[in-house]
Parts: sequence; structure tokens; C-alpha cells
Amino acid sequence: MNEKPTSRTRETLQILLANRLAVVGLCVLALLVVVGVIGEAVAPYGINDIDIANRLTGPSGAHWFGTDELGRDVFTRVLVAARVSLQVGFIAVGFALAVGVPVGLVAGYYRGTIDAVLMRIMDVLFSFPAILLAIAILAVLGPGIGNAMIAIGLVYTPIFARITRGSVLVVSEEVYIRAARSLGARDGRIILRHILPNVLAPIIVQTTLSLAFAILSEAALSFLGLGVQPPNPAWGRMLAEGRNFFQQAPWMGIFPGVAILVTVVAFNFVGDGLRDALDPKQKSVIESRGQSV
Amino acid sequence: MRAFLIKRIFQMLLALIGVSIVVFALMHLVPGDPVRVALGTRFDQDLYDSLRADLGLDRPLAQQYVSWLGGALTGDLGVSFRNGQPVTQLILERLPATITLAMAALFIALLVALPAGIISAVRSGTGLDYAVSAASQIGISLPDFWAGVMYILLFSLTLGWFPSSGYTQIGDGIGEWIRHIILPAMTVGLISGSIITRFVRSAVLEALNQHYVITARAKGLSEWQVVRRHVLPNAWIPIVTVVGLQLGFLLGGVVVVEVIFAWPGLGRLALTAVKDRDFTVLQGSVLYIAFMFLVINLLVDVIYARLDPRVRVS
Amino acid sequence: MNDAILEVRDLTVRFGTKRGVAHVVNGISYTINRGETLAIVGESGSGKSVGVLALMGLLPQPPALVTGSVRYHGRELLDLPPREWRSIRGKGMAMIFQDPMASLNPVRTIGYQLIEPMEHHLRLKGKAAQNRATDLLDLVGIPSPKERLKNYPHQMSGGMRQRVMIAMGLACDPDVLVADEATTALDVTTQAQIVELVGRLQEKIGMAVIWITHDLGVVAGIADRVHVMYGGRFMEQASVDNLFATPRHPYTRALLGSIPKPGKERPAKLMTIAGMPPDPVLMPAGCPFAPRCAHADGARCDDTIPQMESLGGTHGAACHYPLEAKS
Amino acid sequence: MTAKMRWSIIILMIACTFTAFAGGRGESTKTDDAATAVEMSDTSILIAAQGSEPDQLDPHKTSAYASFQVLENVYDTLVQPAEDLSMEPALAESWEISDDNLTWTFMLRDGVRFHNGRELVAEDVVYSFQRVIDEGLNGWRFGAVESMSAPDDSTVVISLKQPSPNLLVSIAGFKGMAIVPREIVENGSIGTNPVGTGPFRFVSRSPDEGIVLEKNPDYWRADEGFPKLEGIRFVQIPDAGTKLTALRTGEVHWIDAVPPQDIESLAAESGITVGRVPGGDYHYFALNQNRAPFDDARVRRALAMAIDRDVIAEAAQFGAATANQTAIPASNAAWYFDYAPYRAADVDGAKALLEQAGVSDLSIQFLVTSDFPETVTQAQVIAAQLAAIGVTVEINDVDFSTWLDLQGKGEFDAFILSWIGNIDPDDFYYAQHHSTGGFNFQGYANSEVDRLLDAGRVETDQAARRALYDQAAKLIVDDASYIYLYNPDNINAWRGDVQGYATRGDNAIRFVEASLQ
Repeated sequence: MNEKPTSRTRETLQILLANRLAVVGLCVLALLVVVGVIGEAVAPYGINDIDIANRLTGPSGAHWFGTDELGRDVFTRVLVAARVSLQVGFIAVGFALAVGVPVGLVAGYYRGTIDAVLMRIMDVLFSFPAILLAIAILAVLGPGIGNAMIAIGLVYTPIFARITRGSVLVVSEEVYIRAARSLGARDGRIILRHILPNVLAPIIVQTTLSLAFAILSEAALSFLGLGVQPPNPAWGRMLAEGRNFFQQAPWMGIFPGVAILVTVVAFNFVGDGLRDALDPKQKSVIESRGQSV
Repeated sequence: MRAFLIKRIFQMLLALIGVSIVVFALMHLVPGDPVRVALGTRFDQDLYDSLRADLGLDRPLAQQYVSWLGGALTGDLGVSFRNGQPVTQLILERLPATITLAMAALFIALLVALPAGIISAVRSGTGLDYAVSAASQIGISLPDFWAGVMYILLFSLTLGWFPSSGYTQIGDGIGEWIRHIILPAMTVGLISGSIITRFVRSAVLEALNQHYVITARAKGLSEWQVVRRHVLPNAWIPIVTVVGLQLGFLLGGVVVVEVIFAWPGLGRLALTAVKDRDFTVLQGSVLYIAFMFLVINLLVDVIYARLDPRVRVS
Repeated sequence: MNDAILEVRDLTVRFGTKRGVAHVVNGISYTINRGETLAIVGESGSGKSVGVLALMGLLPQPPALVTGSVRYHGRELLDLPPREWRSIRGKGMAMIFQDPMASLNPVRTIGYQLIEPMEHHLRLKGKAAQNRATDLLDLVGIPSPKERLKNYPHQMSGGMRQRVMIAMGLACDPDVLVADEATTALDVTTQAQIVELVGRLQEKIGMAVIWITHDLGVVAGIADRVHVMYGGRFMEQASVDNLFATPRHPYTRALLGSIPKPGKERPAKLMTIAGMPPDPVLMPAGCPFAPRCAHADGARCDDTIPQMESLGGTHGAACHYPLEAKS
Repeated sequence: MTAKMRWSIIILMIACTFTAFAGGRGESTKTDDAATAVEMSDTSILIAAQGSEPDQLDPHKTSAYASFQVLENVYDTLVQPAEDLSMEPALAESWEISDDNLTWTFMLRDGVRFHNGRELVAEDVVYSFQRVIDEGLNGWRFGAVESMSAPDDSTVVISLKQPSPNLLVSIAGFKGMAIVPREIVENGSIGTNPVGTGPFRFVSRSPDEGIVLEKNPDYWRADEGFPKLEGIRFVQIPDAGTKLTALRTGEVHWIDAVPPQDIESLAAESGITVGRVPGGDYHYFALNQNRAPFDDARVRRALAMAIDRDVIAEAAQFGAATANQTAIPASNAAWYFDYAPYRAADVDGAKALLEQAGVSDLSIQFLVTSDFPETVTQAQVIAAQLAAIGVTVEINDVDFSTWLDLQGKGEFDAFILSWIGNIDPDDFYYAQHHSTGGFNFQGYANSEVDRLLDAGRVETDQAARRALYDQAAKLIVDDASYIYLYNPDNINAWRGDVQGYATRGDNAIRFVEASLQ
């Protein structure tokens, strides 16, 4: 039993690494993390180096991605924004995981009233229009990147609660869980040691997909003027600002847009790869597996 | 089935009350209030207090909520703080635009997603499959406002095919209606369509991997017959879920696209209400949006039962 | 022989995989005659299922590559355009599968699925099709068949579902019925009933049956002739009596030893075959069974593939060192 | 298609038609009137695009510029600002001032009718002014008024507590002082169905048609041939880029603002006119003088010194603005005060002042709002400029409602905003810098400035009055109560077929003389 998770992890990893697209995605994400860490140090300019005389100039040797409406270096800002955008993604989804998964575990394990109460609360959150919920939360908490992350995270919480609960309901019926229960193991131990490892697969897959969407949510909030505080660059905010200059300076929007695209696609590649690697259903269908997805 | 429906409707009402409490609480936690906004940059404490009293905003929160709920139960959602119009009227005025956009967007989404998803599943692993996957990845990764701005620049400004903004009623001429709706519907529809495509593909792929597909092939059916008669009926079940979810989102108004295309939908109404702290309008519109969402969910469950005989019986 | 319905010659199936080419079926040949029952026996992974899927034309190409010859009433199937092959599949040649739950479409009624091949091949519609479907269900021993047509698969038991599958196979009066592990998923009592049913129907209708199984016990009850398959090749072929009485291939012997024989005195210890079946991507150059064979010589067996050779009559074995007839 | 699928689709369709029906019912209540507007000959209906949504249409209650864009064309005031911003007759044909400057008598124009057909009488003026005072929002403008009366149907008499040289601007400077008929107040329709005396009458308002106005054939300038347009439709297009595209493609005739970066290219485009005049608006930032160290004028002055207004103006307005260290623009010749004590980007001077004040490691949080995006740009440029003197700027970008709340509660280090449409120096300085002023959120208190501003209110001699304000302005600028940045140009744009429209210095949107060719 103790061995099982490790061997399964290794197997999952092998399948994942055999998936070319997933590997590409992983490499891109690794590169982004590196850029996020060292971006500010290696960037050729400061993020707020304003130079009105050289505003809206196209890509050149001095400014690889051109300059924006205040003459700031777009390349620098795209680099530095990697950290902000990734932070938004990771912290927002981390928040959703930290709240949603325990709710799902408890609801699915104990069922009954506690399940009904928790899941109704999640229904309320879920049926709330996402962007309005985020806007309202931001209005309460005040704007800023931290609060934006919480707001986006809260929007994704019910999704994780639902997915976790659904898997817990299935897993709880397994013989080994019932056995553990009948042997008098403590609930907390059963949930953490036996149930959680067996419901991780769908959660992991959802995590990567939500990461992609969280980065897009930052863009939408920025468009409505509620995202990251200026002059800090985030891709979404840059894109939102760039749209007003699309005719004069398309590079202002194109480069952050491409950054978002690449990141979101990378997360999706990894997510798809993980799903293929983790989903036992697809593994069992060997006959038609020759065609890899 | 009836017991199931009753239970679901009861749960729905609970959720609606929950939503209304959340909106109420949230809005009163937010800094700023409608009176402050109405006064503009000028501030005068006495004037402020008296206007708040006029609107009943000086009463305890619980009391405000109860009186609002009382009204809501009789269909009276109150009056906008901002422009004095009844909230019900404001919402109803915007319903046709919201619904037509949602339907048109869903139509485009399905028009794209069903063939693309099915073909890419049936031809999985081929170049076509990769092309569809790549296109849907881009569709998902493109922020809606960006796509919208691109379409406006291309189809309105450069080509002059469609107007960039506004809404006309279908009764005022179908041609104009289509010309106005096509860009916003395309913006939303292609994004929704990209999401749905992925679900269609995986649902069809999953169904294609089932043994009964081999059974069907063994009967001598052609591949298309197999897909049509055996694969799709099973794939519909997960597809309906995601389509329902998308429709729920769409009927709630698509804030960003409504802003870009000056579309008089509910999303903009709610957004303006948030910005202006127009509590009654926000409460009313969020309640409606949540209601739509829950109704669609319920509908999806009913359709489930129609699609899947195993659910129907139990 | 004029009675030959199906002649399979040198059938080979390979798959392109990421690790390399998988040699799943490596040149198998057999003939099946009218009214005859042929059993193909082997462990899972021996290629027996892929072999019949290939002759039904149910393997997607690519990734599969099927070569050799399959003649149905003298007509070469492997060269047939897909459309013509489809007109034979389900009509002249029908197939039933291992898991009757998974093999029936959960969202279609029994009647729909049963009538489908009739509509497709016989242009039978409406009342006529209904009647035939009812008759078929009756034939396979399903009580109140008319009502059952409206049922969904999940409303029936496993045995019932397999009967439905058989009825579906019989829908267009095939002359070959391929049963791929048709009893594996069923409990022992039901297994016996299904075996008995197929035997009875075969007598009545006169079709040939190819019975794919890993269960020698089932073979004993139903087959006329048996082919033992391993590593994508036939190891031994014989009449059912001969095979059980005098297995000549070490693999067959090992296989027989690994099943408890009901009725007979229980052997002192149940034999198991040490080692793993060969990896289709890394097929041994010689006899596929050599790595696990107690009798392998370590030279010829590892280098040269033994050919099927007659050991008298229809009994043959592909072994460099066939065992003596006495066991 | 299978039976089951068909079934699902039918369920969906029923649901949709149900909701659509519910919607259709709601909207039909609204468009009965609009139908007549649509039937009007389309060729002479001007479509005007606004960037934001008017709130209510009660001129006395709204503070939204978008509402005034519409109401400008529906209502009249007693007198009104002319193009040169002097006050010209409107509903009052003439007026007289008593020798003691305490009694103003207005003679109303004959035969003016409200859109509901009723004739305007002097009592309507008194009623409207009384309502403005009671409603509170603009009541402060009547601070000098002792009493009002209507001795006969065409005479309005206003008695003052003290001389008020700027009375005309106070009581008629913009449509917040509109003359309204009592009946629409009493029946409660003033917020949704305004009835005025202006060149256009209100027809309908709906989310899809916008606000529809039609020609008032009985307008008091009808004998001059005004208004020329058959009607106006105000549509709301919140996105600036879309609004611009709508003008370029001819979907609308007129737009209320042009993104600064597009002015140049738009002006060069044939078939489009960009109206651009130096405006009375000004942009500024203010420091919270109730918080240390901003209570120290040296600190404020240091900041005023460190910035480069030309760069800020160029950055935020792409040159469509004039840097100014005081509030009143040069275009307002009567009151312009040429005073510029601060050298641009005087880093050394600023550092020295900070040192004198004993301030180091200064960090300022700037309150800005994306609802007025130029404030965000200005803050970013200011942040970069202040970095040169070692001051850190943190930008707090909130929505305008929150902005107002924080400003009202005094919870800010500094805020950036702009004032629009002022004419008289009293409007520019009193409420903002008098220690009792209603907009003095920065907490400026200078008794000399108070004295000068009070005196300016009652000084009837133009030259003397001007001297008072010049002195006050000098003190305000020296104390850096506000740190003025620039006066932006007022910009509208319209298609070539719009004639007779001009962008105005007070930002009022008047279509009375406009026509479509």
C-alpha cells in the first residue's frame, strides 16, 4: 500500500514524459518560472523607465518588442510580467485548492447534512456570475494583485469542491476504504492517507486547466480596470492597455498576447497529458490506443 | 422523476436565497454607496445623511434585507438608486438583447464545435485532429476583449461588413439584426465553441473507445453510421453538461463583450450597478443571472434523464 | 474441401507503436468448414483476439498492418474495398464479444440493436423486423421476448445480455460466428448454458463457429478442432480429443497442466508456467515459447522458428522437439 | 437525429421562448414611443455616441456629465454661456441690476412653451430655483440669494444678501440650473421623462435605441430656423475604441471624445472633423494636508517643482493640452493669470526643499481611478518623475465609487482628478481652496486666501475682482494646495455631413444649430 503511490507516480511520469506535447508544455512552464525568477534582473530596462520622446516605437535593436505609450520597453515589461501573471495563476488556484479540496473531502466523506450544507454554499458561489463575483470581492477587499488572486481563487473554489466530492463518493465505496473504516481507523487518517491520494488525479488535471483560466481572468479584470496595480506589468493589463493602441502600436498588445497564449496553451498541454497519464479509463482501452492523442 | 424535480427546485430556491444574501452582504461591505456616487465629488455630511435616509439605507442591514426579500417574493425588486426606474423593468428591457446574443453565440459555438469535435475525435491522431486542437487552444487562450477588438478592426473598420456596435430588435428587420449580432456572437461563440470542441472531442473519443462500437462495426455498419447511431447518443451526455454550463454563463450576460460592442445586455447592467453601487439593480440582476444558471442546470439534469436510460429508471 | 467457408492463410498483424513494430499475429493459417467448431486457445496477449478482429476487418489500419490471405467462400477479403467488406461483416460473418455489458450500447434498446443488422443487411423493417427479433430472442431462450425488445441492457442480467449478443450475431443467418471469449465474463452456470446454447444453435442452423478462449475447459465442451496459440503463432493443432489425450507441444502440455481438471483426480500440484509471454515488440528470433520451455535446447530453439508439422492426421505441432504421444 | 435528441432540443426551445417572451413583454412597454421616432425621416436624425451611460434625467439631481450631454439639448436656463463663455440671454431676454447690486430683475422671453405645451411663466423659474436649493446638490450656488419672487408672469426678481458679480454663472452656468415645469416633478416623471423648453424634446429611452429626442417645433429660436435637425439619438458606447470605429464607419455622426492618441490620425481622415478647442477643464493632484508631511508647504512645493508638466501633458493627452501651473486656462482671457513659479523638473530645487523640511524616504500613495484612465497615466509619469528626487509613489487604482468614498473620508495621501466646465474664478477656487469650501478635501486652510476669495465674491468692479483672484491664485499655487498640471483641449469629432456644430470651451454639447447635409 505504501509502495503503490510511488510506483504509480513513476508510471504517470513515464506516460507524461512520453507525451511530446506535455513535455513541450512542461519545458515552456519551466522556462516561464525561470523568467519569473530572474526576469527583473536580466531585463534591459526598468519597468517604469518612462521615455515619452520614444513612445510607441516599433521593435528595434534597442527595444526588441518596441515601446508602449509611455516609452517603456515592452520586452522588459513582458519579462517582468511573467512573474506577476504566474503568481496570479498559482496563488489564485492555490487558494481554490486550499479551500475547495477540503470542502469536497469533508462533504464527500461524511455526506448527510454537512454535505448538503457545504455543497449548497458551493452552489451559491458557482451560480454567482464569476466576473461579477470577482468584481464585488475586489471592491470589498480593495484592488491589488493579492486581492485579485483571492477573488479569482474564490471563483474557482466550487469547481474543486465539486470534483473532489464526486471522486470521494466513488472512492469511499472501495473495499479498502470500507476495510479501513471497519478496522476503526480515524477519519482524518482515512481521508488523508487513503482517500486523498486516490482522488488526486482529477484534481491535478483541473488544476492545470484552472491555472490557464486564472491567467485569462486576470486579463478580463484588467480590461475592466480591476487587475494588477500600475505601473506593475501583468500580461492581461498590458494587453488591455495595448488594445487602445492597436493601430498605432500593435506590438504593445501582440507580445503580451502571445505570452498569454503560450502560457495557457502550455498549461493545457500539461493538463491534457496528465489526464491521459492519470485517467485509468483511457489506459484500459489498449486496442485503439495505437493512435496517441 | 417528480420527487427529483421537487427536490431540485427546493434546492434551487435555497441557493437563490443564498445568492441574494451574499450579494446583499457583499454590496454593503463595499466602500462607497449610491448616495456618495450621486453626489459626485461634492461632499456634505448633512445632505448625505438625509439622502441615505430617503433611500432607507440608514436602517439596520437585516431590516433592509428582509424588506427587500419581501418585495422580491411578490415580484417587486425595488427601484434603481441611480435612475429611479423599477429594477424589474431594467432587467426585462435587457433580456431580449441578452437572450438573442446568448442564443446566437451558442448557435455559432455548436456550429463550430460539433463538427470540429466529432471529426477530430473520429480522425484522432491525424493532421486534421491536430489542426482542430490547435485552433481550439488558440480560441480558449484568446482573451475575449482582444478577439472582439480584432474583429471590429477587421470586419467593421477595414472591410466594412458589419457594424461595430449596437443592437437592433429582430422585429426591426432580420438583416440588420444579423449584421449587428454577428460580431459579438462570433466573439463569444468562438470562445465557447473552442471549449465545447474539446469536450465534444473527448466525449466522442471516449465513446469511440467503448466495446459497443466494435459490436456496431461488427454488424457491418459504416463508420459514419457507427458514429451517428452509437457513438453520438452516448457522447451527448457529457456534451449536454458543458453546453448547459456555457449557456448558463451566456444567459448571465457576457460583461466584457457587451462593453466592447455596446451591447445592451444584463452583464453591462450589472457591471454599471457594481460600479455605481446601485444595490437594488445589482441584487436584482445577480438574482436573475443565478436563477437562469440554476434553471439551465435543472434543465440539463432533465435532459440527462432523457438521454440516459440508466438515469431515467433510478 | 468444398465445404470450406473460411480459409485463413499466413495471416500477419503488426502494429506500429512508439517503441517499435509489435508483431502480434505472425502468420497463422486455418480453414473452417460448414457446421464445424474451431477453438483457438491461448493466454491473454497471445494474439488470438487480434487474429479474429483482423479477419473480421475490425482492426483500424493504421496503426495495424494486416497481411496474408483471408478467403470467405473463396473470395479474398483483405483486398476488398471497405464497402464490400461491410456487406459481409454482420451478415455472412458475425461476431460476439467477451463483455456483454460493455458490448451493448447502454442508451439503445435491445430491440434497436437487434434490428439494426437486419435493417442494414436484409432491408427488413417495421413489423417484419420486430417479428424476427422476437423470434431470435425466443430462439436464444429469453422469456417474454416481445417485451424485452423495449428493455435497455442495464435492465438485464449478464447471461441474458450474452444471449442478446448471440441473437444479434444470428440476426442475418451468418455462416461463420466468431465468439471472442464469449463466456469469460459470466459465472460458471451461465457459461455452461451459453456453451450449450451455441452448440444447439449450431446444429440447428448449420453455421461454423470460431471460438476464442483461454479456457480449455470450455473448449472441451464445444470444439471439434483446437488451435493453441502463443506469441502470435499456432503452437499445436488437433482434434479436441487428440489434444487433450496426447498434447505434443510443451506449451500445450503446460497449459493443460495449469488447469484443474474437474472430474479427474486432482494432480499433485497445479503446474504454472514460469516466466512471461513474449513482448510483441521484442519477439524472440526462434520459438516464441523457448524462453519459458523446459525442453528448449538453448540453440536451435532460440534461433529457428519451428514450422507447423503434421504428426499424423490433422494433428500438428510447431516444435523442434515435439513430445512423445504418451503423456 | 434521434428521438431523444429532438426531445432535448424541444425542452431547450421551450425554455428559450419562455424567457424571450418574458423579455419581449418587458421591452414593449418601452418602445411604443420610440416607434414614432424611428418613423421620422432618418436622414436628419443625428446619432451621437456617448462614452458613458446617463443615470437619471433629472437635471437637478444628476451629477453625471453623460446626463448633461443629453439634457443640454432638452432644457434651458435663465441665461446661458455664449461661445466666448460670457453670459447671453436665454429664457431671460434681459436683466437689470439695482444700484446697490442686491436686486436682479429678469425679464422673461414671451411665448416660450414647455414641451408639454404649457407656457413658461416666471413662477416656473422661482419653483425650479427653489427646487435646486432644496435638492441640495447644487443649492450652494445660491448661497448669495436672499429671496426670489415672480411679481408677474414674465418677471423674476432675485434679492441678494450681498453683491454677487458672478450670479449669472452661478444660477445659469450649466443645465443643473435648468428651468423645469412643476407638473413633471409632482407626477414623479422628471427622472425618466424630462420636459423642458429646449430645442429638442424627449421621446424615449431604451437600452437598445438609446435616448431619442425629436425636434421641438415651438422652440423659441424657431423663427431663426433652429433647431434644424429632426431629432437626435444618443447611443452609449462604453469602449473608446469601438466608439471611434463607429464614427469612422459612419454608424454614428458624432462622438463625445477621441482617445488622445487617435486625434492626429482622425483629424487627417477625410470626411471627419475633429473639433478641438482649449477647454476650461484642468487636471491637478492634491496632497492630504491633514497628514504629515504633506501639511508642510515645502514638501508640497518640492513635489510641484520636481514634476515636468509638459511631459505629463504629452504623455496623458498626446499634446492636446497646455501645461499650466494655475487653474484658469489662457483661453479664458478675462480671468487668466500668467503665473508659473516652478521650473520644470527642478530636481535640485525639490531635493533642497525636502531637505529643509527634514523629509527623506518619502513614500506617497496616489489615489487614481481607471474610470478616468488619464489619472492612471498621469500617476505613472509622476511616479517616474518623483523617483528622481527619491520619492516613492505607490499607485492605488480603484473604481470611482471607492475613490469618492476614500476621498470623502480623507483616506488618501494624494489624489489626482480633473475639474470640468468652470467659467468664473469663483468656480475655480472657492469651493476647492476656501477653508470652508465644499470640495476642499485636501484640507487647505489659509486665512489670507479665505479673505481674498470671500472678497472676490462680492467685488463688483471687474478689475478689482480680477486683482483679488490673481492674489489668491498666487498663494494657492505657492502653497501647492492643488498642484496644477495642465488644461486639456476639449475634443469632439463628427462626420463631414454634420454642419453647424462647434466644440465648446465649457464642454456643453449643443446641437441646436447643427444640421445634417
